[in-house]
Amino acid sequence: MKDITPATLLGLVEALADTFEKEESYVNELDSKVGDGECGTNLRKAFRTASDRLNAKPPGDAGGLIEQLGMHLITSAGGTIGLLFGVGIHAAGREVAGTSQLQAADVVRMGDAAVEAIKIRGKAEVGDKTFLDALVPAVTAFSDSVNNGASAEEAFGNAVKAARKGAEATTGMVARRGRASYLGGRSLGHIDPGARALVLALEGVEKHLTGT
Amino acid sequence: MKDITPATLLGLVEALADTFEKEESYVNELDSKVGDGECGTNLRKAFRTASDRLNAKPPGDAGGLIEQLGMHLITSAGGTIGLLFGVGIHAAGREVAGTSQLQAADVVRMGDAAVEAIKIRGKAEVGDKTFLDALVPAVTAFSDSVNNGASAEEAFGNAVKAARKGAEATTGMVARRGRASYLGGRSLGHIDPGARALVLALEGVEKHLTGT
Amino acid sequence: MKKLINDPNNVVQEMLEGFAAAHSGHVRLLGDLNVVVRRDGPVNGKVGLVSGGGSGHEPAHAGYVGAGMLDAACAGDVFASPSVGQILAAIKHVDSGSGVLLIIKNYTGDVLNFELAMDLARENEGVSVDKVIVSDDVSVDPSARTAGRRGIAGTIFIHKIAGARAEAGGTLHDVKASAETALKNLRSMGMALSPCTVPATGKPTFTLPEDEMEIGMGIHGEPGIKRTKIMGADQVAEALLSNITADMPLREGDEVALMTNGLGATPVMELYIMHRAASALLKDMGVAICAGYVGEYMTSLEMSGCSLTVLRLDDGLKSLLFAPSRTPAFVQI
Amino acid sequence: MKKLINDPNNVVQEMLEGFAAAHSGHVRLLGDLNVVVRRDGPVNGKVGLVSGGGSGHEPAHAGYVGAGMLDAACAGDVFASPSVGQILAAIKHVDSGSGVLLIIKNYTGDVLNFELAMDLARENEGVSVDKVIVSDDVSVDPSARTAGRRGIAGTIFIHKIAGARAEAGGTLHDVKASAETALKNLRSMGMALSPCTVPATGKPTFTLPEDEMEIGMGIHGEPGIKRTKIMGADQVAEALLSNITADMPLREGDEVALMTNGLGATPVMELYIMHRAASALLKDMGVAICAGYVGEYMTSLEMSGCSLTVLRLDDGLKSLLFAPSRTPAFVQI
Ligand SMILES: Nc1ncnc2c1ncn2[C@@H]1O[C@H](COP(=O)(O)OP(=O)(O)O)[C@@H](O)[C@H]1O
Ligand SMILES: Nc1ncnc2c1ncn2[C@@H]1O[C@H](COP(=O)(O)OP(=O)(O)O)[C@@H](O)[C@H]1O
Ligand SMILES: [Mg+2]
Ligand SMILES: [Mg+2]
Ligand SMILES: [Mg+2]
Ligand SMILES: [Mg+2]
Repeated sequence: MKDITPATLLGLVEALADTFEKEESYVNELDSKVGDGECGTNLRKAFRTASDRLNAKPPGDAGGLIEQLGMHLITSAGGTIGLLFGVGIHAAGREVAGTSQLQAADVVRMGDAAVEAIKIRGKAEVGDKTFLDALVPAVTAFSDSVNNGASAEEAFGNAVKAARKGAEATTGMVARRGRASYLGGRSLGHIDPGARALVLALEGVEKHLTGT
Repeated sequence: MKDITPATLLGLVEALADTFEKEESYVNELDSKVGDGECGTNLRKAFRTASDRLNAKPPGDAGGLIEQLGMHLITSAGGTIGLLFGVGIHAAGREVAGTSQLQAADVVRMGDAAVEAIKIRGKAEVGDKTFLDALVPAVTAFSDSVNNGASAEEAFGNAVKAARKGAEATTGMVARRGRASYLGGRSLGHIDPGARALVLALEGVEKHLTGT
Repeated sequence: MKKLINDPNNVVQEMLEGFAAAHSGHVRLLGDLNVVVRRDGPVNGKVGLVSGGGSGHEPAHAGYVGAGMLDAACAGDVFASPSVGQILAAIKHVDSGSGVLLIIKNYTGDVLNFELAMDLARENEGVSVDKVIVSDDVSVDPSARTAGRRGIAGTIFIHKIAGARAEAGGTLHDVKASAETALKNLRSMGMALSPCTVPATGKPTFTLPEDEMEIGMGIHGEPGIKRTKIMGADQVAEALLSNITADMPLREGDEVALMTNGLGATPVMELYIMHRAASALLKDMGVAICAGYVGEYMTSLEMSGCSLTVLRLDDGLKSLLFAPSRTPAFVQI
Repeated sequence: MKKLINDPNNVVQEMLEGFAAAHSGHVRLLGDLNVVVRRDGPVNGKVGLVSGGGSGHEPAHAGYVGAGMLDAACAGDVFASPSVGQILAAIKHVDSGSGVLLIIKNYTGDVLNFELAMDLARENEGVSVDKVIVSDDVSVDPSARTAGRRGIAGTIFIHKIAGARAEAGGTLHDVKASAETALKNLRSMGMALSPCTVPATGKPTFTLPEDEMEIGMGIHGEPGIKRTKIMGADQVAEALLSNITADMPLREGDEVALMTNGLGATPVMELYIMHRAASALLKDMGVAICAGYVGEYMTSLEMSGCSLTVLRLDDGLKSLLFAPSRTPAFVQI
């Protein structure tokens, strides 16, 4: 795994903006099944704006940069998904504020902080058919892997796998939060777009930080 | 030809209302080619209302009844065609006010009076593609026939034929009055709905008064 | 035909009942005549203003009945002129001795019915009645080859100008003179993206291919001056305004009121985008926009499209335009 | 997709520019933030009122900025909540020291963005901010199984009630209390005949067969409670009102305000026919309608359909509802 330096992170954010540009219509398509069909657009705009703002005035430490990225997403995204990704990223960054060399243990704490912040803001729980259903298993898989002595790279690989599985599982859930909840039982059979988008983001992170 | 008594006339007006009920959608269809597609509806409503009002309080003499019919059409029709038919009928009736036994010579004067009144109100001339292009030849044919010694019945038959020919000829005209005039040259090739409606009315009169 | 109606034959009457229920503070119905009058009318000593026309153009004209605008609005069937009987009743009702001005949109049926009612009111009732005819639609050739230019959304400015003059105590002659000054300075032009359907017939008034629009379309779907591929809002505004200013040249320093009117189904958002474009074009010409009006003032059922109206102002017109009014569809303080 | 627009990505900004041009007497834009504020604001000593939401609901919310209603409206992308940054800027702008109330429609995105802005304004700017969340749409199950009832056209009544209380000098606590009293007495329900198309996607938000309507449809095309064959206006009114009164029983002698709101493409004529039907049903129950509002207050681009809103009134709410207001889309004398 690469060192998580501010420069790496800046590149990562740009890569994520590119990912959501490429996947915009795919994620929109998923959102149109259970929501209003613009989840992909929301993410593309959110990450592009955040990337531009970060590059304009990048903080010097990794923690601060992550926190700042979260705040840019929070303040500029609008909509739901960009803001909630921002809330998680902001909390994660704050958890490691001042740290410039992130260790696997830091990342475990970051994941936990993100999940907690997202739950507080969005009032969703696991099982409500949101991106938490991909994020929570990913965070758990990462920390379990680390606790079992895996390398950061292996652990992250397991996290991505867990996120994929969690996202797939949302297909069998009835939405209880967000726009999809108005559908009631009719949300069954469709994957949650936010969960799928989180998988895309984690895959982007994995690719960028490990080169796979 | 039947005697033109008030009773005959009341029956005639009802018969015309029936005619326009039967022909409503046909005339609407013609109007939809060059106008707003409700000329038939206008006529059906106008004659039905006028017939009801006349029956409620019928004047005692033929002239007065015709004048009254005209006034009912004028005041209650709305739109263009019902009002202008009313203007003509009203002027025709006024021409023979007080007369209870109409002669062929009376009918000649009635026709002239109607044409004049309609031209004054509507500011249209022969050739403008309106029902005047059927009415004017009809009035001329009637008076020519009478002058040539024809019976009232024959003369009216000739009038109807002339009206038919005149109406057909509107197909080759460019409208210069009424809604159709906005079409400019695109009104060419379509018969004028008002002219066709006048033919239907005259045919109704012929059938009712001569039994053919 | 997807419509929120009951019996297609009752739409006008039911609409007016709903209107009277909603605006009972301002207006009431005159019997069952489909005539809407000011609740507090006839106003003693004031010149009475009567307008009306076919229905389907709501809020025109009933929405402009009230203090500072009309005294009565006569509603015909959908897209058909009201009858002489309705107009005559309105004239008789609103006359308080100072005379009555009729504001007529220039369509053959409307002109015939209003003029006949005027003549009957003069002859049989001794009411002093006059008229103005609104023909603001520059998309019609005004020569003798047509029935003349149509009256469209600019009519609302005539209601406002004449209404303010009447409210201020103007005589019939004064009120007509103000209306005529406004008419000379009034031009409009519309366009359509898609047609409307008259409830009673159930058929669209015209058809337009999915990728075309019609420039100059009338408010009953009368033909315009050209069909084109769909253009951007800026280009549409340019097409409409250039026809308006070709007919009424505007000079740097001129002051105008600008109305962007929706035809029924056009999103409010799009009206503002059109208004932006038209405003920018006028500003580029050095023309000052003293008042902007954006919304549905003169509709065509659910037609989609819009019209632009320019009223060139002098000081007199300006003070009449800005005078207060209090009607269901036009409240100004 | 037939639309009067230029670049689909610029619709919100261009719309707001047109809006500011048309209503420059009332409002202005806050930089390039897509935030509309009172021209004469911030008003010294007055509690500031901030609302907003996705665009495409025009005239909501910018049309309600002005004396007696809102101080600022934040416009998000079409059907997407405005951002925290926009809301925060609006809060900071309108605060004159007496605090700020946020009026939020209950959608996940809107609530998240407004609440986050509220927290940041409190923590970082020391502004005293509070909020009310409007959830008037009775077609949503309000249990924990959903994101809760949606905020729809009833929101305009909250703007009016809170705005009047603020204008009258109420404290932040007073203004919130009045808004909450109104919220308790507020219910709405909508229906759709045909969908709208978000400019950026170019696709209809839903599809409905030519002979069907959806009862309970939300203002972004969210699913309602049932699809049925097209019904007459009287039956539609009955379907909507019966759901409203099932949730908020009305008694003989109750007084209400009734709003019949068009979703964008519904002819004004049809709105009045619906209003007639709803008025008649309320009168049959012995309920007095003190105020009727008919028109486009909270649209969904060119969706066709309508919503009914009932606000049950007590004397306090009545005087706040009837207080004067002067905004682009809501003028009352
Ligand atoms: N309360 C919530 N908590 C966490 N995630 C949520 C919540 N509500 C919605 N989401 C996520 O947001 C995604 C939709 O994002 P977006 O399209 O921006 O929302 P919207 O368009 O409804 O505002 C959903 O797929 C879901 O994963
Ligand atoms: N100025 C006119 N003078 C005489 N007849 C006219 C005139 N204008 C129109 N018409 C007749 O009226 C007919 C249309 O009637 P109608 O459908 O009631 O008119 P509209 O719907 O345009 O008001 C035309 O076919 C024509 O015969
Ligand atoms: Mg979405
Ligand atoms: Mg016609
Ligand atoms: Mg007609
Ligand atoms: Mg959204």
